[in-house]
Amino acid sequence: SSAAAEASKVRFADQIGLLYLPMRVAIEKKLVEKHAKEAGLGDVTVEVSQFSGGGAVNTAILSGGVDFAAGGIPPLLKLWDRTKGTDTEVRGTISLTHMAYKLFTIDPNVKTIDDYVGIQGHRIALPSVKVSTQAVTLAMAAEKKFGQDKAFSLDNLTVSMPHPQAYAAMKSGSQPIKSHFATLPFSYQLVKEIKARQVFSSYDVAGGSHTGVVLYNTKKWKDENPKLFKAVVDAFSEASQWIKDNPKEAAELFKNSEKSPNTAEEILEMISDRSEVEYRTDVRGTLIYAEFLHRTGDIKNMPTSWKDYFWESVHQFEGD
Amino acid sequence: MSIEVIGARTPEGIVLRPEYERPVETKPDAKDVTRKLSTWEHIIGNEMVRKAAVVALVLIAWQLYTDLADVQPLVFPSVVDTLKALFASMMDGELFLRVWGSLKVLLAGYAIGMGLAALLTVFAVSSRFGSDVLSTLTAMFNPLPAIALLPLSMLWFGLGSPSLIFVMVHSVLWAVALNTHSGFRSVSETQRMVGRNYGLKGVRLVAKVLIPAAFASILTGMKIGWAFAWRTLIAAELVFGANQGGGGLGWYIFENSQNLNTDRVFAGLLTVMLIGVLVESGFRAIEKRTVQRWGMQR
Amino acid sequence: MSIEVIGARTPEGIVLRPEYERPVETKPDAKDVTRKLSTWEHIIGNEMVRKAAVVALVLIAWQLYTDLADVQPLVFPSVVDTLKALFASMMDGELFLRVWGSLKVLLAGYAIGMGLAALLTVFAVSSRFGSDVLSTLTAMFNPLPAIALLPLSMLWFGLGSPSLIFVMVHSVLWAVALNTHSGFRSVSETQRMVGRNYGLKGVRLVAKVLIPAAFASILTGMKIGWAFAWRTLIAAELVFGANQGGGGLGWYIFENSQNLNTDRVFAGLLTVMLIGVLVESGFRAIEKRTVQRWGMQR
Amino acid sequence: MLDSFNPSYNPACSPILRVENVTIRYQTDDHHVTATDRVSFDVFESDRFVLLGPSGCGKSTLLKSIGGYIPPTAGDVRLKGKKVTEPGPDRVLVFQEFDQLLPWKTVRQNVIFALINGGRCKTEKEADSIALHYLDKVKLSKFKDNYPHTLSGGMKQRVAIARGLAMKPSILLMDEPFAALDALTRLQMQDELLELWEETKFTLLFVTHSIEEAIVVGSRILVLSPHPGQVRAELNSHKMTRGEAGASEFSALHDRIYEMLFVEKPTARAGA
Amino acid sequence: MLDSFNPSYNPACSPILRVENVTIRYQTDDHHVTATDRVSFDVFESDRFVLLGPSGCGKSTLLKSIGGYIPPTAGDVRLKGKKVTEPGPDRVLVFQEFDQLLPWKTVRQNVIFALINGGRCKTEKEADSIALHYLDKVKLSKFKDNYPHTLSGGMKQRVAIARGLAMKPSILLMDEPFAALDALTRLQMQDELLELWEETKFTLLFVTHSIEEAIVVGSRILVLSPHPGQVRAELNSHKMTRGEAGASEFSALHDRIYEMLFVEKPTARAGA
Ligand SMILES: Nc1ncnc2c1ncn2[C@@H]1O[C@H](COP(=O)(O)OP(=O)(O)OP(=O)(O)O)[C@@H](O)[C@H]1O
Ligand SMILES: Nc1ncnc2c1ncn2[C@@H]1O[C@H](COP(=O)(O)OP(=O)(O)OP(=O)(O)O)[C@@H](O)[C@H]1O
Ligand SMILES: [Mg+2]
Ligand SMILES: [Mg+2]
Repeated sequence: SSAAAEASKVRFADQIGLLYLPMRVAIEKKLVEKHAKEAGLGDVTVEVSQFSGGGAVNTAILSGGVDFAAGGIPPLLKLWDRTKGTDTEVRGTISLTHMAYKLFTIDPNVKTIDDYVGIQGHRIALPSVKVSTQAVTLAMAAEKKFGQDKAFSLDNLTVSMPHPQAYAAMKSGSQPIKSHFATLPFSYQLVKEIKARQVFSSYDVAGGSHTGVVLYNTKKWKDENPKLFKAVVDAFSEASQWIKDNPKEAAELFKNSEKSPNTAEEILEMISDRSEVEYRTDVRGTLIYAEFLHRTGDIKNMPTSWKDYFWESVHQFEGD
Repeated sequence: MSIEVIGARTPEGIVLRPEYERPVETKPDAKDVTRKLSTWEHIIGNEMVRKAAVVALVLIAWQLYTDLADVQPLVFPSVVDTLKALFASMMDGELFLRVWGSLKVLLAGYAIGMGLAALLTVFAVSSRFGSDVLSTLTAMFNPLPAIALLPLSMLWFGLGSPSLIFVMVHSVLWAVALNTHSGFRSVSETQRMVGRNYGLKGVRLVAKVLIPAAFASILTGMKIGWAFAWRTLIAAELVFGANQGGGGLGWYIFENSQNLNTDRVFAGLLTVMLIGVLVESGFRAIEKRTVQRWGMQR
Repeated sequence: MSIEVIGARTPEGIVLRPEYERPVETKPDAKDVTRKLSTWEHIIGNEMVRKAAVVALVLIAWQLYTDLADVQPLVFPSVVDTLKALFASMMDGELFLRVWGSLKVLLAGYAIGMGLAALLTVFAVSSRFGSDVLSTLTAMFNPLPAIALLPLSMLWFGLGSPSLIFVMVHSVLWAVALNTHSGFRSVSETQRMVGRNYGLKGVRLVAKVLIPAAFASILTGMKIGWAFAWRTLIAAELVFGANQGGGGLGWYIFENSQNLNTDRVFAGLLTVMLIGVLVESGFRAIEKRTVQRWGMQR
Repeated sequence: MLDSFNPSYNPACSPILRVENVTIRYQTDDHHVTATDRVSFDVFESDRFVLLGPSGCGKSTLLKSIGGYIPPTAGDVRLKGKKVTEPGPDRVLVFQEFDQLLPWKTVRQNVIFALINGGRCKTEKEADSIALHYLDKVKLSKFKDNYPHTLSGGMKQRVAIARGLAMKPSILLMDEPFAALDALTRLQMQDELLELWEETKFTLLFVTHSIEEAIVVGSRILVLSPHPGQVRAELNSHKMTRGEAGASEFSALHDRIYEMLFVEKPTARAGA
Repeated sequence: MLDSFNPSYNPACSPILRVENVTIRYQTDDHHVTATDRVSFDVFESDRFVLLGPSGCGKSTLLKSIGGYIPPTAGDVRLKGKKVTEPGPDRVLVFQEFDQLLPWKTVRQNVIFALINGGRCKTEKEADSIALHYLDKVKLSKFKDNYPHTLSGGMKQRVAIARGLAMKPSILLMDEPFAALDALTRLQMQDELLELWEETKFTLLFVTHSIEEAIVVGSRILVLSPHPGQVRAELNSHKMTRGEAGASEFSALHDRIYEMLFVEKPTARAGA
């Protein structure tokens, strides 16, 4: 009877790109359906909506348009901060991806972050200035390097630009875009196609690999669908494990599910590069983002541990 | 009549000439007076050729620009590349699917928007307060970007087409209502009086007198509404993305831009432009049969 | 005249009445015939009150909705919360800065768009081909979303305001041009002939006859253009983000929406709406002084 | 039906239309213009009542007020005892303006439009045959499928006349309908009008600026003074026909009106 | 200046305006309508040339063609020997339509607009005083600051007349300018026109549908046949004035024209 009380449908918000590979795997291999069935929930349907960016995803989850969404750490922290204590409180469901945000440049004069100080005719492209995870990462790097009052000193070099457009601008070289804060597949392309050099990576700032993409959902949904919730968690853990075990098949699955310009071999190469991406369910290196956002006033609640903004059900996974 | 010197001027300065009178010549019969136009004259009125020339000119200018300025094809592909991508996308049937996906939603949004605009303007012409309501609501809501409405739209209509239709109605409604209302207000007072003389009031007056009399303005509103429906749909699809593997032309454009298929992005945009030209021909045909035929517009 | 029975009907059926003649009474002097309106009559013509009522109604409906439907404030805050955020943002001066940042760009884009629309329509009225060029270009480019133009805009105009202005010109230009052109084509043939009779041609004919004669349509185009300039600016600022710490209202809305300060997002939107109402009053004042005064619109 | 609301109205001996002390002022953005000043007159059933007065004296304004378009600033317009508040097909107006035809309808459709919407005809077919009949009367059968913008000024007015006549209203209000017509067409139209009147004895309210026309067409003539229009006189002319145009009675009346209108007598100024 | 291009034009003995075999057809969406059929006439300097013909015979069309608005389908319109190809302030037109005033200009501004743009006045001030002068002549000084939509039909036409007269063009083309005027105003306007003509002896081309007016105003009358307009006759009337309206010569001419226009003679049908 408890099965009848739970939802018969799970709705996911998906986005384009390699970072969301676990979700793609869970969906294509029908892992959620499988685990729901195993949990005795009968046939559940999975509905996937594709979104172009984080803003729409947040709206979708808050307005109840989707049940699970995947996104970066700063958006999760903000959602958690604003909804804390309410019945739509949002917390992380499970970590999907560890990934690096890397700053690349084609400017021969730029070797380290110090070289940006006072630079002319040189702009850093990132998805959106000030509010994107890349912008936060840059500020954290600047803070670490130049001190707390200089955290945003590089902001005036940044411009908002979608990844593909920034990549095209770097490639053409005719625009002032000389640096690009990229993730896969653009970081791979930047190195391979135009020999851009890495200035630093978010792993340098965090002091090791950190969680980049997490799945999150609301308290309400979790409380109403406890078994289904567990089935989703299990499905995504299995997806992570499967990618780890079958990287080649995972690359092919991705290639078939999206019109990627890269071959399956290239994709395999990308997801095998541990300095770029790892599909892991442990939560690492997220608290420094929380500390930074709290310091700058973007979130009001300071979590004491990552467990504050992840559901108890994933606390069994490692984290720090 | 007294005899005077023909050709000379009278004291008042008028040149004198003889009078004459003549019979009316062979009365041209009805057929001659109202002769049918020749086929050639019919053809010359056709403007398809001239419009095709404009489209061709735009394409040539584009090709020349990309050739000469040597821009990065990733930023701005040439016409040739774009056309190739267009054919490829047409061949594998994807483009048609996408266009159809968008058109369905578009037509629904457009139709509903027009309907609401009609309601609102009928309300607006019926009283001074109605007119104030229309102008104030338009002033308030028209400047709001669709993106700002998306959250509400998702809240009320969920993630599917209804949400898209909602934001599209928003972009069609105000433009059409503004033009229609302004057209109504410009209708000649005499024609309005004629309509009322024959017992027309309210909705019937609007339907039988105001709408045809303001048809030129309404058509303009419809053209603008159509264009803005496209704009909004594409922009909204970019944000909303696709549902269950569906998705229209906007998503096609976004997906391809993410995957660095700039030629396909431009193929998508070119499709929008060509559909625009097609629809414009439709509007033009309506114009010719209505306002132009009625002598209300050149 | 023969004597007949007064009040009876003549054989043809006409009721007979006596004739009478009377002097014209005290000729009302000029002052009486053309008496000034009283202050009260002037005030009653003022519609500010009615419009304020419409705005108030909208706000009340909004508040009631959020109260009764109990929506998540993070998705749709109440009026009260929104107004609080509005005051807060006004107090710390940020909102004014943002509005000013947007307005600067907006006015530039609007002005340039209007200018280009003027050029294009002058070209369009001067020949049949010109008219085809305008309608075809409009049909092609008007449906393109600003977002699709941004990459090209950045390529051509760099990363600053000029790029923003470019996409705004795009959204103003076509709407204004369409309305203006349609207005020009609807100008009474007689008035056009009168203008040409007094030696006006080309640009002078446009400026001195066509523009005033089509002013109602032009105003409508300007209203729509204005609204769409806002829409585009806000949408484009979302993409462009803030430049050099500046950034306008669009950025204010985007930043706050990314940071989930929904009340501030709505405060931003409310600001746009209120500016819309203000500008509409401006347009209305122009309308009253022009088309309405001239009897060309009710 | 209407009478039940107005027990004072008795169709046998009351005027069908009563204009009582009507003053009409136009309000422009900063001042008033008085168009008619305390005008009173009664029109009885079957009258051919003519409003005659100089340009700008408020004839069109009065007609529009009777038509129900302009509420009088002071005074009353009563039709069959009931105050006129809105237009209706019982009082068909032929306007002075050339743009009174609906440009999106052909000549024939313009007449049909009136017949159907004005409630005179139920079916399109019936309306069509009536329309053709009246278009023939105004000599425009050949142009029946033309759109109004392809007609000359006089032709447009003739269509409007055909439309008005076709409606057979209980009161027909005509505002200088023949002004744009040449001498012969004008005579023909006058004759048509009088012939139709003979047939159905409808009530006609006719504005003209031609004294001859007033005498020929009218049975009673209201003479208005120049701007702002006041009543100068009401005269009978039911016995004059065009045949007598040369006759002494006819020309006596003509001269009397002419003098009244255009030669300002000391009495007229006495009040000033 | 123009003469240099046309050695054949000699102002002393050549007509200022020569209309030669002009046929004008209107093209509507699916057929042609012939408005005038092989019309020829010459207008000499200082002529008061009247076009007279029934409604729809193409008078307005001819005038617009001379004005440079409608190119003839066949034949030529030559002004001072030069083919007319476009409108210009040397030929000022007073149209038949009531909407010929620019609605966004007051009565006074409408006249000033013509004076300044037509090149008759350089300064606003000069134009203003001329405008007031002519508005006074048409008895509209009181309404000089009114917008056209607040005028009666006849008042609008009077403003147009004032505007045309004020321009003092070398040729004035008037299309039924007095049709909307009452008897007295009409006489006054005719007198004003003739007086002005006495002063400057401009060339006048005048369309009317009134035979009396044609005889009084015109020095030469072109009589046109019904639709499509052909020339029936050209007659002299330079010696008739209104004073003689009753005289036998005047009425003989009147009757002759009347007959010509409206009583179809066998000869007229001979060609058919
Ligand atoms: N819409 C209006 N607004 C203001 N004043 C007006 C308006 N219409 C007419 N008038 C004024 O009212 C007066 C009477 O106008 P009306 O049109 O009734 O005259 P009329 O007797 O029909 O003249 P005509 O014989 O020239 O047509 C005129 O002085 C005119 O200026
Ligand atoms: N724009 C047009 N398109 C088609 N036919 C037209 C157009 N204008 C006029 N006609 C036709 O040309 C003929 C002559 O018209 P025109 O206006 O010249 O007559 P008119 O002599 O001025 O008559 P009126 O005395 O009634 O003003 C008419 O048969 C009319 O139907
Ligand atoms: Mg009148
Ligand atoms: Mg004419």
